[in-house]
Amino acid sequence: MPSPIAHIVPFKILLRVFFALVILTVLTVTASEFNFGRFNLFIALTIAVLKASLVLLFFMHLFWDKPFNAIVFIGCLIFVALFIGLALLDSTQYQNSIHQQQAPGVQHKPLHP
Amino acid sequence: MTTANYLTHPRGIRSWLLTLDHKRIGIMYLVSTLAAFSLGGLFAMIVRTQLLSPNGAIFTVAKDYDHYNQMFTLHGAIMIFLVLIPGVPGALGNFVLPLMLGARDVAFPRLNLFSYYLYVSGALIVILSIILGAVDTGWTFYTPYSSDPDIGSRDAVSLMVFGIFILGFSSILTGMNFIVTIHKLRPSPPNGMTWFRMPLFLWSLYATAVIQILATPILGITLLLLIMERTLHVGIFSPRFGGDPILFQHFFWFYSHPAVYIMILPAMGIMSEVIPTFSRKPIFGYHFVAISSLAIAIIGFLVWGHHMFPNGQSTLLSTIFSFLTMCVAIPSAIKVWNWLATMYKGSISLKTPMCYALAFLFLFTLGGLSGIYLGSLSLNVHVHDTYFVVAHFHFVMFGGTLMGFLSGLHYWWPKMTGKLYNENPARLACALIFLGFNTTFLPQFLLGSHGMPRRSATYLPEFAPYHILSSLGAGIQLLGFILAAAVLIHSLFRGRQSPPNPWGAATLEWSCPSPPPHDNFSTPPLVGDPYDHANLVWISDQEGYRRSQEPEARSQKSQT
Amino acid sequence: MPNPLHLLSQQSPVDKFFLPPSSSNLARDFDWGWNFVLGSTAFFFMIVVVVMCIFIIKYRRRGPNEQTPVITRNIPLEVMWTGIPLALVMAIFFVGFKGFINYDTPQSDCRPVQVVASKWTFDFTYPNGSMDKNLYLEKGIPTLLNITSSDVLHGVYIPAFRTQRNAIFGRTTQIWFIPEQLSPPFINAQNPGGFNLFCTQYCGQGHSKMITHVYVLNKEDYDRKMIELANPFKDAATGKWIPYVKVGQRFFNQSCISCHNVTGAPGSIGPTWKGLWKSKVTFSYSNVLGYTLSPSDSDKKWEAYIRESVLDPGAKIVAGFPNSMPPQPQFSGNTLNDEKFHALLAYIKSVGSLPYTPEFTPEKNPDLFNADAKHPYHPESLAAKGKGGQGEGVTR
Amino acid sequence: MSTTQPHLASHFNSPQQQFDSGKLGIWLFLTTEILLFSGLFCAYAVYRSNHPDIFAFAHQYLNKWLGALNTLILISSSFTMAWSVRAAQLNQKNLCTTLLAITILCGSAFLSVKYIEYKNKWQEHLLPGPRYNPRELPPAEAEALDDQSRDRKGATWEGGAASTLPHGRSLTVAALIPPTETFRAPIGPAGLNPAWVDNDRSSRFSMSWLAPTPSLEPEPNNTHIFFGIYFLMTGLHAIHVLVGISLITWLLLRTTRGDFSPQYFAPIDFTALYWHIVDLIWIFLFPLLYLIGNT
Repeated sequence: MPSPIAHIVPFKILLRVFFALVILTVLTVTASEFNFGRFNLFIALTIAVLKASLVLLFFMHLFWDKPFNAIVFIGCLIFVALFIGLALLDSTQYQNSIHQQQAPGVQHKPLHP
Repeated sequence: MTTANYLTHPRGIRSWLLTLDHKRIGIMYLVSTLAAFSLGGLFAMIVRTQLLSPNGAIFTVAKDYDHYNQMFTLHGAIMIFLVLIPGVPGALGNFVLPLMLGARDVAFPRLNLFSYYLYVSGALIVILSIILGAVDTGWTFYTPYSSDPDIGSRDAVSLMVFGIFILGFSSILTGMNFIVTIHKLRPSPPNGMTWFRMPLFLWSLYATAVIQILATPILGITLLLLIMERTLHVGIFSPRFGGDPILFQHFFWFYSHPAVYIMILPAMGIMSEVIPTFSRKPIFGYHFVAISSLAIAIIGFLVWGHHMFPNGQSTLLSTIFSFLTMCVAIPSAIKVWNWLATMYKGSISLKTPMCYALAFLFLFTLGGLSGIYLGSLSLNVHVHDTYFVVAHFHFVMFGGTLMGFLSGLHYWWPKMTGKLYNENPARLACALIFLGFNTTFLPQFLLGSHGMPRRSATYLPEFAPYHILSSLGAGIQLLGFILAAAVLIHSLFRGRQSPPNPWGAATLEWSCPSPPPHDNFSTPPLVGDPYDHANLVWISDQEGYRRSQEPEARSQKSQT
Repeated sequence: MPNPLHLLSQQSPVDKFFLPPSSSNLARDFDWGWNFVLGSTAFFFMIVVVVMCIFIIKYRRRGPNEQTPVITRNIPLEVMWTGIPLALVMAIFFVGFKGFINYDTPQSDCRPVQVVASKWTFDFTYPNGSMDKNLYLEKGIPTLLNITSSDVLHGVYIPAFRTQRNAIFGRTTQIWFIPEQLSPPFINAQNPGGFNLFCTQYCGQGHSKMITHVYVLNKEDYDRKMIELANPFKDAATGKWIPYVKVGQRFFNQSCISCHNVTGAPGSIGPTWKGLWKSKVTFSYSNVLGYTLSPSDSDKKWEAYIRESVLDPGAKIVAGFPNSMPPQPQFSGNTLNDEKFHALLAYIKSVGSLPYTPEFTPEKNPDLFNADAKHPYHPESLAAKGKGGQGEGVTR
Repeated sequence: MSTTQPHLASHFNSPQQQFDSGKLGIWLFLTTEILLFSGLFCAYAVYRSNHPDIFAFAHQYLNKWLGALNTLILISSSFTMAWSVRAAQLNQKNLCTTLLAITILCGSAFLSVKYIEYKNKWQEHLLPGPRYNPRELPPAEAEALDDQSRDRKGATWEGGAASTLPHGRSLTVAALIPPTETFRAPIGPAGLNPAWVDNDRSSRFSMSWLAPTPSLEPEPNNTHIFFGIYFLMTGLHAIHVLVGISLITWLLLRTTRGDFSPQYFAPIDFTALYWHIVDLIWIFLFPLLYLIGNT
């Protein structure tokens, strides 16, 4: 068998990562039952980031791959964060000058006013 | 007797339309972008003739101002999306990149052909949308004018936006192709080409590809959301359905400012090739020029807010973007200084590519410096959305990218077609274009600072003299372009046969025969220092240069 | 004590060449910043051009094989031409930032004027509630413009004050300034005087015609103008009452002229008013099914049609014209506005060459013409008298 | 094609260089996919941070359990896909084909669950823009449709109702778009909450134990924005799942034809990477849209 072109992921790792993902999903759903106030979003996002990094590192074998592929992906995340961050920062800054009204194009009887 | 080269080797239309050869795809891109350029130029001439008189020379009645609005919108959209963005990377980049790398082809030839056909289908959809009711929203498609058919534009906006959506994919795939080619197909040791022995045109194409990969998807999602907004009133961008038009401007400019760096970086790369060759001197500060290409690409993503200072952006963000805009001016300044230093103590021959390069230096410096007015906050408030902005971006896009494109076209024309054009009429054309350009756009700086808003079909009588001068300049430019085209076409039929290396350049593409064979290099070329002109000897009977002694295979005499 | 640096920015010949007259507090700081940036950029541009020309002439190629020295790197030179431009642009950033903070933070004691930009006209509402298409300011009094739009994006740009802001639907943006120079006076329709106020954000067909005028008046003229705006029927200077047709014509010249015309020439955005009264009109759309209007219809029906077309233009659209007229709220709401509508109606009738005699004239019943009196035929007064009905319109 | 190594393109020197180039190419493509979705995440972030009440109110119409089921489906399909890449590398052809088939099944299951949710949203008129018109919750208060359906039914002219400006000056803008189809009288509750369903409505599919608890606090302005973002995000994601399924069926055909070998398995590996990114985006979509709960 000539030397493999790419690394072959051992089956045990695949299985363990799958179970980890299932457990994390169950965890995040139960976590959303309780009311932690502002932390709900924080918990949900950290669990999602954990699951995402599991999928990235093992299912997409970034762990054993050439490091440049990982640099490409992280660079992309940096620019996503830059875009969302600055657009969000600006929109929160000028919210007070927006007339908080029901959009004139969408009129319907508001539920139990 | 022409040996089997890429132009003649496989005969017939099918061999051209289904070719995987990067050189043929480059030629097809060249023809399509020049056709789109003439269409865009036609709209420009209509705009300039309309502005000859204060109440409009063509559309004099209020009902017809719509047609003027369509003209400047189509001029903007076609020039930017069909000519400037795919132009240099598509036409010259595709042709020259593998040759400069010493590779046989780009990494994914089929993907290269597919992105060309994406470009053609996108262009056809854009032209179809012109026929079905040309768009009159401006090339920026600001909502709610573009997203509410009842209070805004009733024309085929969705179709035009879908066409540009497809063009975006062509741009992404070209960028991906270039990045993978530069990373994986460089000649490996023993006569390897390390990153800092690569010609600077490849550095700038690499930086452009990075921007294309990271910015164009945002244009994709913005246009998709605009179509959704226009058809289903989803309510993200249109304020009458609860949306926020400033959010659209953030989405749009996050792509469109890096897009202006997609346009200028390849032209800067061509300058870094042309100026050393025609000064017979290695480029000054190679590392600084190479790194500043990447610096422009990265910082280019941080400055998009300077398009929105008085548009309702918050004070905090305007300050942040103004500060970052000032930082993005520095790498361009470094490049200009380094090109000037390259010419110091050189042996400068004013062949046509060098004439266009010097025109580029003059116009791009003026354009860049006028950008500083627009970058500083309180000055921007007075000249925002006036003709000052129109003059600024024409100086940088036309004076920068187009002058670079023409310089590159004349520089690689002998390599592409194997024919030499005659110099004097070509230089006259360059002078005409340069003179016409200055007469057109210098008065517009004054129009803008005196407060004339852009995109208006009519104007107050006090602005009339500037506009007449400007329209006159447009006529001179038209003559210049016709003459330049005539010279190049004439050389196709009756030009002299070109030697492999007519200009005495040291990069790899000049070591293969002039119209290169199908597989570029019969034997893998020896990679030397890309700017070492010393051992190139002029052979008068061939009218070309030849290496006096081969570069040592992979000597450590790297860039001192 | 004026900032000494501002002495630089008296309108020197260079300023006159580059900039419009500077007549607000913002303009003074702006001019100083503009001259500073103009000087520094021109200096650097000269360096590049002169150096380039010297090199071209001095080092022109003598022969094809001419050898040149191998100079490829000089770190101190690179640092120098990175540092100096960086310092310069940072200084320019600070100049811009200082002016922007002043532009962006209004003074507390500003006189608010509400600006509503709609497709192709501006409506300025003054503190005394009256509304006009031109902006009247008092010299030396800080004024705050609260800008909003009623449809697409517009821009409010006054070059003479060096200030600009976009108008966005559903949002109020602000600009403020202190006018410091009297504006050229109004002469006639051809040269209206005043400073120009442009719309800079592209807003469709009439974008290039969306220009109005800013008049900076001294205290007496300003107060007289405010009274006149409050009651357009009385000539503030002579105190005499102005005939209806003249008042109607002034309303037409202010805003309706940007889309309609009275000469009957083709090609205007809206239908022409020449011979409109009691003419043959066909509709491409009407909110009442089967609605027709013919010359034989009664005055009452015609007036109801014109009143509805002014207050809610989208209700009935004349064939061949777009539905792009914004509503004109200044012709409804109280007696004075109703009477303004009748003045406009009188002008429309007079354009149709029909003699017109108003039922209520300011001389006969002056109390009717102060801003808050209720019109006898106004729906509320009719309802109060128990007549009810949708205010079928007023027999004239 | 050089005869010595099958599937080696002419301009590459070795299969390793070809595979590495392909891998870098697919990673760059995945970057563009992430950036494409980042536009939608940015819209989500902007509207949630500025109008948190809309998201708190509108999450009642989303069924958390169906979302969780979908997440599990996609995770398992991601697992079988990764496993099929391993099988291809070890030349286990039958295992690879079965795993690809399972992945396609999971993808289709995901799409059918999405279909159920969309059908319910369509019936309840929880749609983006002017078609958004949810019904009164408790049946007792459901009153007859007021004279909302103007006589301009089907009119193409559109405008907006009075928008109050800060200075109290009301500016009448032409009337609103009437929704294209008229409504039947609002009876029965919104959302999947059969507890209030009166018996004559024939809802063939009722999961009473799955329903979220409806919120009764007053509806904030512009709740249709939530459904605009919801349909855009899940719609674009569903399109990507559809593309993924068709790619994997194409792979299935090629594996049955025996194209792949340990030396040449790039198409499976790259399609697997694409499928993982689609799963990755859903991993972020699920908590952001379904688990808003009580922030």
